[in-house]
This record gives sequence, C-alpha cells and structure tokens, in this order.
Amino acid sequence: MSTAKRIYMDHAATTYTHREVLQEMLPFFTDYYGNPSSIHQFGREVKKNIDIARERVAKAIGALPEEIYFTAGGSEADNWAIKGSAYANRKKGNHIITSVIEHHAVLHTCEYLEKEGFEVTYLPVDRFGMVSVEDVRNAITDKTILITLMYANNEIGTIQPIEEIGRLAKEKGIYFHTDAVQAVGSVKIDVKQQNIDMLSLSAHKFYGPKGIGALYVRKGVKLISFLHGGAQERGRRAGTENVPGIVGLGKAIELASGKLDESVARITGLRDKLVQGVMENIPYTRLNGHPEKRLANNASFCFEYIEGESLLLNLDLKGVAGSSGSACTSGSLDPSHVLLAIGLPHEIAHGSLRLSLGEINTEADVDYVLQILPEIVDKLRQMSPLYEKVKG
Amino acid sequence: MSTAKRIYMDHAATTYTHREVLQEMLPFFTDYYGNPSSIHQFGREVKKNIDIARERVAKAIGALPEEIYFTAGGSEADNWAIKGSAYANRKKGNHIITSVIEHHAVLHTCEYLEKEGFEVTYLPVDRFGMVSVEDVRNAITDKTILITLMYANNEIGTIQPIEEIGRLAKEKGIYFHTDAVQAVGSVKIDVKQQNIDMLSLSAHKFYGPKGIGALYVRKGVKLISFLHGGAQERGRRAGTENVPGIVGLGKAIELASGKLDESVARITGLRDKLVQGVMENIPYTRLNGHPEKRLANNASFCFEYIEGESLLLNLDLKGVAGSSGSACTSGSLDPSHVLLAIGLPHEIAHGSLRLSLGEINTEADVDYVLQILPEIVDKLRQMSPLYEKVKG
Amino acid sequence: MYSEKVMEHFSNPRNVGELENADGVGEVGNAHCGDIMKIYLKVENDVIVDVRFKTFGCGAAIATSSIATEMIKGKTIDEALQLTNKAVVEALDGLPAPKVHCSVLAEEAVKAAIEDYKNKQSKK
Amino acid sequence: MYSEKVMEHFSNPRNVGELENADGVGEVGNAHCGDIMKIYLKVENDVIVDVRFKTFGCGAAIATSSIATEMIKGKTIDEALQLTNKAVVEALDGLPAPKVHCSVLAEEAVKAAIEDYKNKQSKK
Ligand SMILES: Cc1ncc(COP(=O)(O)O)c(C=O)c1O
Ligand SMILES: Cc1ncc(COP(=O)(O)O)c(C=O)c1O
Repeated sequence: MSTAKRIYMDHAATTYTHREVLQEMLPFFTDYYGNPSSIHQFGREVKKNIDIARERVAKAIGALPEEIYFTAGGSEADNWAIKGSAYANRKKGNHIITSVIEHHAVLHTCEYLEKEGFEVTYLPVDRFGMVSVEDVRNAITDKTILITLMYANNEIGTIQPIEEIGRLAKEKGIYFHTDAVQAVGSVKIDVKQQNIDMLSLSAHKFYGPKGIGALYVRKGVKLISFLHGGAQERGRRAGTENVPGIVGLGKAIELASGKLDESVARITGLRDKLVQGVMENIPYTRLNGHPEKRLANNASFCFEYIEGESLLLNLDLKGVAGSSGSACTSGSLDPSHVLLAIGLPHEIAHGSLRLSLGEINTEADVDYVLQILPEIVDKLRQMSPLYEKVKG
Repeated sequence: MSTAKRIYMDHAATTYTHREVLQEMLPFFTDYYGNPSSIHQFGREVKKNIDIARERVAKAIGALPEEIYFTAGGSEADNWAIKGSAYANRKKGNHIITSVIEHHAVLHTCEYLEKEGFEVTYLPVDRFGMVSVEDVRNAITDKTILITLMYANNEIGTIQPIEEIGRLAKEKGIYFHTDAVQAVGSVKIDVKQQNIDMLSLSAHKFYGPKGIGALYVRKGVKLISFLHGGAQERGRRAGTENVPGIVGLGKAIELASGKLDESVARITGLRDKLVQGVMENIPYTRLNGHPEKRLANNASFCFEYIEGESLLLNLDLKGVAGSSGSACTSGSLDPSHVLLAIGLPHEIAHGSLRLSLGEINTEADVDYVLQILPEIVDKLRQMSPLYEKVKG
Repeated sequence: MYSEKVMEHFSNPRNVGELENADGVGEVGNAHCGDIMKIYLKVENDVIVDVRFKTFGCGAAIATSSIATEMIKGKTIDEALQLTNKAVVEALDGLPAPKVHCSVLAEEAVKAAIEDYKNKQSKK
Repeated sequence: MYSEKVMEHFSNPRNVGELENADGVGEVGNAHCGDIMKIYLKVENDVIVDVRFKTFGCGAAIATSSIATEMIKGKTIDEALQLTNKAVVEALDGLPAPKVHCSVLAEEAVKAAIEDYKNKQSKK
C-alpha cells in the first residue's frame, strides 16, 4: 500500500496551472505590477496585457473583446449573470427557467432569488441528465426573463442541447445564460452561432489559475452590476484587477482552444478505455450521464452496494484521486442532487465515483486504475451488509 | 527626459508582490493544486495551507481564524459586509450610516441599497477629512442597523477615530464595519479591542497578490451570503478557493505585521521629508488630509492653478509614478469626491497629486522628486491662464 | 480530515464479516441515508467472545464499526452496554463534526445486537 | 492611453504663451470643470501670422491646444474657421473617448478668438 504513486483523475474539480501559463503570469507579480487604472507607465504597460487577455478569451468563444468581463471565478460569473439580469429586468417579469442539475452556484442563486420574489422553474432531466427543449418551451410564460442552463454537467458530464435552447430563447426574446465552467476548454463554443447571451467560465478548469473567471455578456444585454465600486471593467465589475490571474486566464484559454481537437481525441480514447474496462470487470455498475453527449474527460459510475467516500479513500490510499457525489464527501445527508435527478435511488447514488481525466493522464494510469478498482470495490462489497443479500 | 529612471510612488494604488510572498505561492500553482474541498491527498495537503493562511490573517488583526473569510479583494469584502448585513437585518431596520469620503466600493454599494429601499446617511467630514464621533451619535436612529466607516482614507490618508466609533456602535447595539483596505499593513489593528464587527482588507495593498482579500466577521454577526453556490468558506462564500492567492495573503500579512513599527517609522521619515520639501519649495500648495492622524505613506497635495493629470504625465515622463484625484484621470468631470468633501473648490481639487511611499522608496527617490516637481509645477503654471492673474 | 487512528482502522478494519449462528445480530441505519451497520455477537457466560461487523458507509462508518467491535470484544454484556459514542470518538482520536453521527450509529448497532441477544435468551 | 502624437505635443507644446496686443483673444471652458483654453491671435491681411495659447487642463487639453494652434497658423481667418474638432482628433492620431471633449474645446477656443478679432475689427 505505497502512496508513492500519485494519479490525479479529478480534473473536473480543478487542474494545476500549466507551466507555460504560470510563466506568462510571473512578471505581473513582481515586475509589471502597476494598477491598470493608473495613467503612469507602470499602469499602462499592465493595461495592455489585460487587453490581450480579453481578446484571447473573446476569440476562444466567438465573442467581441468588449463583451468579456473578468470575475473571480465561475461562481461569481453565475451569481452576476443571474442576479444581475433578474434585477435589471424586474419590470419585464420575474420568472426564471433553470434545471434541477445545475451547479450550486446557479441553484443557490436561484433559490435566493425566490426568497426575493422571483419565480423559478426547475426543469427535470431524463435518465441521461438531458434537459428537453420542449420542456423549456413549455415552461416559458410572458413573465419569463431568463433561461439559465448549464452547458455541460460537472458530475455526469452530459452536454445539453445549447444551440437549440439558444435558438428558442432568441425566438422568444428571452435572455439565455449558460454556465460553461465545465465546457470551456473541452467543447468548441461559439456564442454568436449558439445565440448565447451570457456565458460563465473559470480558468482553473482548463489549466489556468484558481480565482479568476469571466462572464461573457452580449452587447445590449441589460445587466446591473453585482460588485459595486470602482470603474474597472468599463464600470461594470469593481475591484482592482487580478492582473496575473487575468493574464493566466488569457494564456490558458488560448492554449486550450489551440489544441482542443487533438486533446479531446486523446482524452476521449483514454476515457473510453477506462469506462469499458470498468463496465466489463465490475458487476453491478452503472455509467452515469449520456453515453455519447458527454464531456470527453468525464467517467462517472455508480457501484451498487457500496458507498462513495470509502471508495474514494481506498483509491486515495493507492494514490488515485477521484471524486464522488456521495453525501459523505459533502457533509450533507443526501447524495448529489444530480444523481438523484437522473432517477437513481438514494442507496445507489451514494456509491458514485467520478474520474475526470486530463492532460497528464496516460494509458498506464488507466491500466493502473483498472487493476486496483475491481479489488477495492470487491473488498468494500465483501464488507457491505447490502451485498450479502445479492450473493445469497 | 530619460525614462530610464523609474520611481514608484503609487503604493496606495497597488504594490508589487513581495518575492518572499510569491515564493510561498508558487508551489500551489503547479505542485499542490488539488481542490481544498476534495478528500484525497491532493486536496488535503492544500486545505492545511488555507488554514495556516487563515490563522495568519486572524492573528494580524486580533481575530479568531473562524472569523476570517477570503474574498476576491477589498471591493467584494465591502459589498458583502454592507449588502449582507443590510439584508440580514432588514427586519430590525433599514438605516445605514456612512461618510461622504468612503471608497466607491462602499459608496456605490450604499447608493445601490438606497434604490432598494434602504436609507443612508452620508456624514460630512471636517477640512482634514475627519468624521466626528458626535455626528455619528446624532445620526443614529432606532432604524439604524449598520455603521460603515473607513479606517483610513485612500486619497488623503486621514485615519478615523475607529475605536471611539466602535465603542459607540457597541453601546448602541449596531453593527460596525470598517473598510481597512488602506490601513492593514500600515496601522496596528485589534478588532476586539476596537469593537469592530466586520473589517475588509485586500492583499495587494501590502505586498500581497491582487485579486485576494478577506472579510473579518465577528462571531454572531448576522450576515447573508453574497456569493451563492458551493459550501466553501464554511458555506458562506462560494467559489473554488484562490489557493495561491490565499497563501500569498497569509504570508504578506504576516510579513507586514512583523515589521510594522519599523517600516512605519522609516516611511514616515521619508514622507515627512517629502512633504516638507514640497511645502517649502512650491508656493500655492496645500497638504490634503490630517497633519498627524494620517497613513505613514500618504502625501497628498493640491497645487493651485494647474490640473492633476498633466502633472502626473509630466512626472511620468521623468519616471515618477503618482496618482491624482483629478477628474481627468477618472474620466468623469468632477474631481475626487474626497477632495470636494474636505471643502476644496473644484478648480483646486483638480490640481491634486498623491504620492504614496513604499518599501522600495529611498531618500534618493524623495530627493529626485523634490528636484523635479517644482520645475514641473512651474512649467505648467507658466502655461496656465489661471496663473497669469495671480502673477499679474 | 480523519485522524491517523481513523485511517488505520479504515484501512485495516478488525472483525469484518459475519458469524454463523450468532447469538445476537443488530442492524441500524438505512441505505437511503448511506449508512448501514450490522453487528454479530457470539456470547458465552454473558461475555462477548466473538464479534463481527458488516458496514455500508463512509470511512468514518467503517472505522467506528471496527473500533467498536474491538472495544466490546471480551467484555461482559453489561460492560458492552456502557459503550458510548463519545468513547468511540475518543478512541479514534476524534472525528470531524459531520461524521460524529457514525459513532452514534456504532453505539446503536452494539445495543441492537445485545438487545437481539437478550430477546433470543428470553425466548429460550 | 494617449497616442505618441498626443504625448509629443504634450511634452513639447508649440506656441505656448501670450501675445501682447493680440488682435483676437478667445477663452473657453472653466476652472470648475478642469479645462480652460485661451488663444491669442495676431492677424495681418486676414492671415493668422502668429498664435499663442495658455491652457489649464489635462494632457489632452494641452495637446489639442498645441496642435490646434499649429493647424491655424499661416491660415486665413476663413480657413481657420473650418477647423473642426474631428480634424484636431485626427491630427493627433486619435484621442481616448472621454477626452474628445478637449478637441471640442480647442475648436471653440479658436472660434472664440476669431470672433473676438472680428468684433474688434468691426469696432475699428
Ligand atoms: C479604501 C479602499 N477600499 C476598497 C478598495 C478596493 O479594493 P480592491 O481594489 O482590492 O477591490 C480600495 C482599493 O482599491 C481602497 O483603497
Ligand atoms: C458547472 C460549474 N459551475 C460553476 C462552478 C464554480 O466555479 P468556481 O469554483 O470557479 O467559482 C463549477 C466548479 O466548481 C462548475 O463545475
């Protein structure tokens, strides 16, 4: 039981910062440190680099640079998009449409708005985690001001029919926000073609630094500020710019889009091998999420009769880092709302494992996981009073 | 007119990140990159370091670690403290007391709350920028739920009578928030002794990185969340932690408090020399802010008959970086609200210059500024149609 | 997160398994909540001479089961009934707050097994 | 922020100063707003043979004053009246949006000085 081996398969939780990205950030800590709002040379030389980063982000998603606003991450972008557009359009209506499988940054924000007098429809999903465009259409009322649906789910990887929803929203004249925190860097996005009005992203999901993200806001979208204060970000998001973070985000998104096809192909190959190996070698196992319309890096399973945290800890003892939507990892009593939403009973949802692959993972890593995982699952099942009954 | 010389005297706008601080941050980009919420080894080893940073921040201001919440900077801390406590205590009352010289992160937040049905009293200041404790007392009504007053002003450096206001707030049972973004690292703070309920700080003002700050919230203070989402920061501030930023903030605040007395003494010496030299050698000049109760690093002047931006640009051409509350640097038409609030007429407020000193500044820097500044001011005055009349 | 003691019991749980013809069996918790503990006792002359457990649950659930079985093995029924969740937590050098309920479950599982033993005895 | 051309005129402003016995003087703007431009003209045979300015204001205000005086020097009064703020901005290779008003001020200052000249002429 050596812990010398360290295999990271939790890239959907966060990634390391790519060395090339860090390299580009470093001078902005110690050498180019002026405040970009300052008019002196120290400020001007920094401002230029923020503009470059903004262009890189814009280019990666098909937006204009002036439509990109930097935030402290995906959560702030989600909070801003939803609260900002809800309050800005209160006179038009008070109804918001979202889904039951959104990230908490969206769900808890919507729940907060409910307390403030907004009405929210939480659309269900099918057993693959897919929202139906017809459901969206039927949920629209003349009070609807915002549709917010995630691009791809963080737990089960399912990718939503964004373009169809965008078209529908445009046809109905309703704003469409998408939480693309898991999608950017893994999926080709074009906000104009897909009729996306607002889009959230976060650098630490694609080898950029933690604590920096962006909100794309289509020109013309009515949105009030969320962070009030100084005139940064053209008066729409206050706070001295996180310059190294912004530079890092710019570099990371450029790198990620540059090698998107290539890296998706490679990771999909690894992921398919992993999924196939698990499904073939471990009985009573389900693959969560859509079989095809899913993020390349996402492998999400439920192993019946065992609980996710003890599975994770055993994997960790063997040097493998994954994650689980098990209640025990979150400190709550209910397992992940996403797993319940796709129709899994509680006892099965408790036994989930997400392995999310990344740049550093190799075939050997997958082989190693395929070697140790069946043993661990079996060990835990042997210990499980639920499993007795099955064998018996 | 060589630009080879570069003298930075804009430390109140932002500082570089200290090399020691950056050194401590670096491993968290590339080696220790796990998500601190993850239960595997990659996550656990990171979480530990967040705890250490939290303790360092707590120690520096006399708080408990569990009273420190990390934010994306001073602006978010201000927004959170003010909106969060206003909404949490709506049932008790809707009245907030602040001052006219607050930072925009406080002022614009208060103005936003006014639109949402809150009432705000903006207390005046005297010609030194000082709030009167009696004015605070008189402004209190039975609807007052929050007093928010800055610790030290960013433009003119005046330090407010925080302890007296804290005592008053405690006596009246009203929450007291202070924006200490300019004070932390320059002034000894003890939130318990000073009866501060909430305090905002931002790392990039004391040689930490940009884009990270903290809000101290005394145990028991009722405050709703501002950033909704994941359960980070004990469920009160969502978003994957900016780990390198947090580690950097912790190191920076520890360094700053460790050498506070020594560095205040040195900087005060330099500042006094600068102020004296300017006042003696340049006629028609005023020192803004309180003569004694001011930040050690702050030297703020108004030069009559000239405009601040052209002064800044001329200094910049000679390699000196400062800042100005002139309207032209902000892109608005009115000069700084702070300079107007201390009673300066518009035409004089336009001619302001703030030089804020830091670690790297030397006597030679001050000598250089004292050599070039009189010439620049004179050159601009010779060009000024207002100055004609004085000479004539 | 977990103490070394917890991890030690989690990695090498003692007394895992079932006992055929157990004198007492107790099962508490439910799959819905993600924790089930089942304890098997072999009792001779009022002394617990053997004990086994099966647990479906998180790391803390497994570790508390393991240590609880150790703590009652060789004890009399009356002594075993004195086992508190607090003692279990202490024996593990502490548990994170959200996991304390696992120690409660362990105490309850022991008590349920003893109750079952007593019931069976009285029916004899 | 500013183009090289703006900075060049800002650092080395042309035609700074006053003209004694000027044929026309125009002053626009006010100290309250932070911009005052004052232009002095010397006119011979309807041609602007000399021009000076004094300006209280930001970098853009100084640069627009400087280039505007250059643009009208040697021109006839009628030609000088054609000067637009747009032409001033173009001659400076652009100005940041919040600074465009400075070019308007420069246009107005030139026009005010010419008006003053015309007034004085008509009174002769
Ligand atoms: C007094 C004061 N409050 C708040 C802020 C805002 O802090 P930040 O820019 O880190 O958001 C600043 C600095 O910009 C400040 O000087
Ligand atoms: C789908 C989704 N939305 C939002 C977030 C929040 O992003 P951040 O943690 O950068 O605030 C995450 C990741 O944590 C995510 O996966």
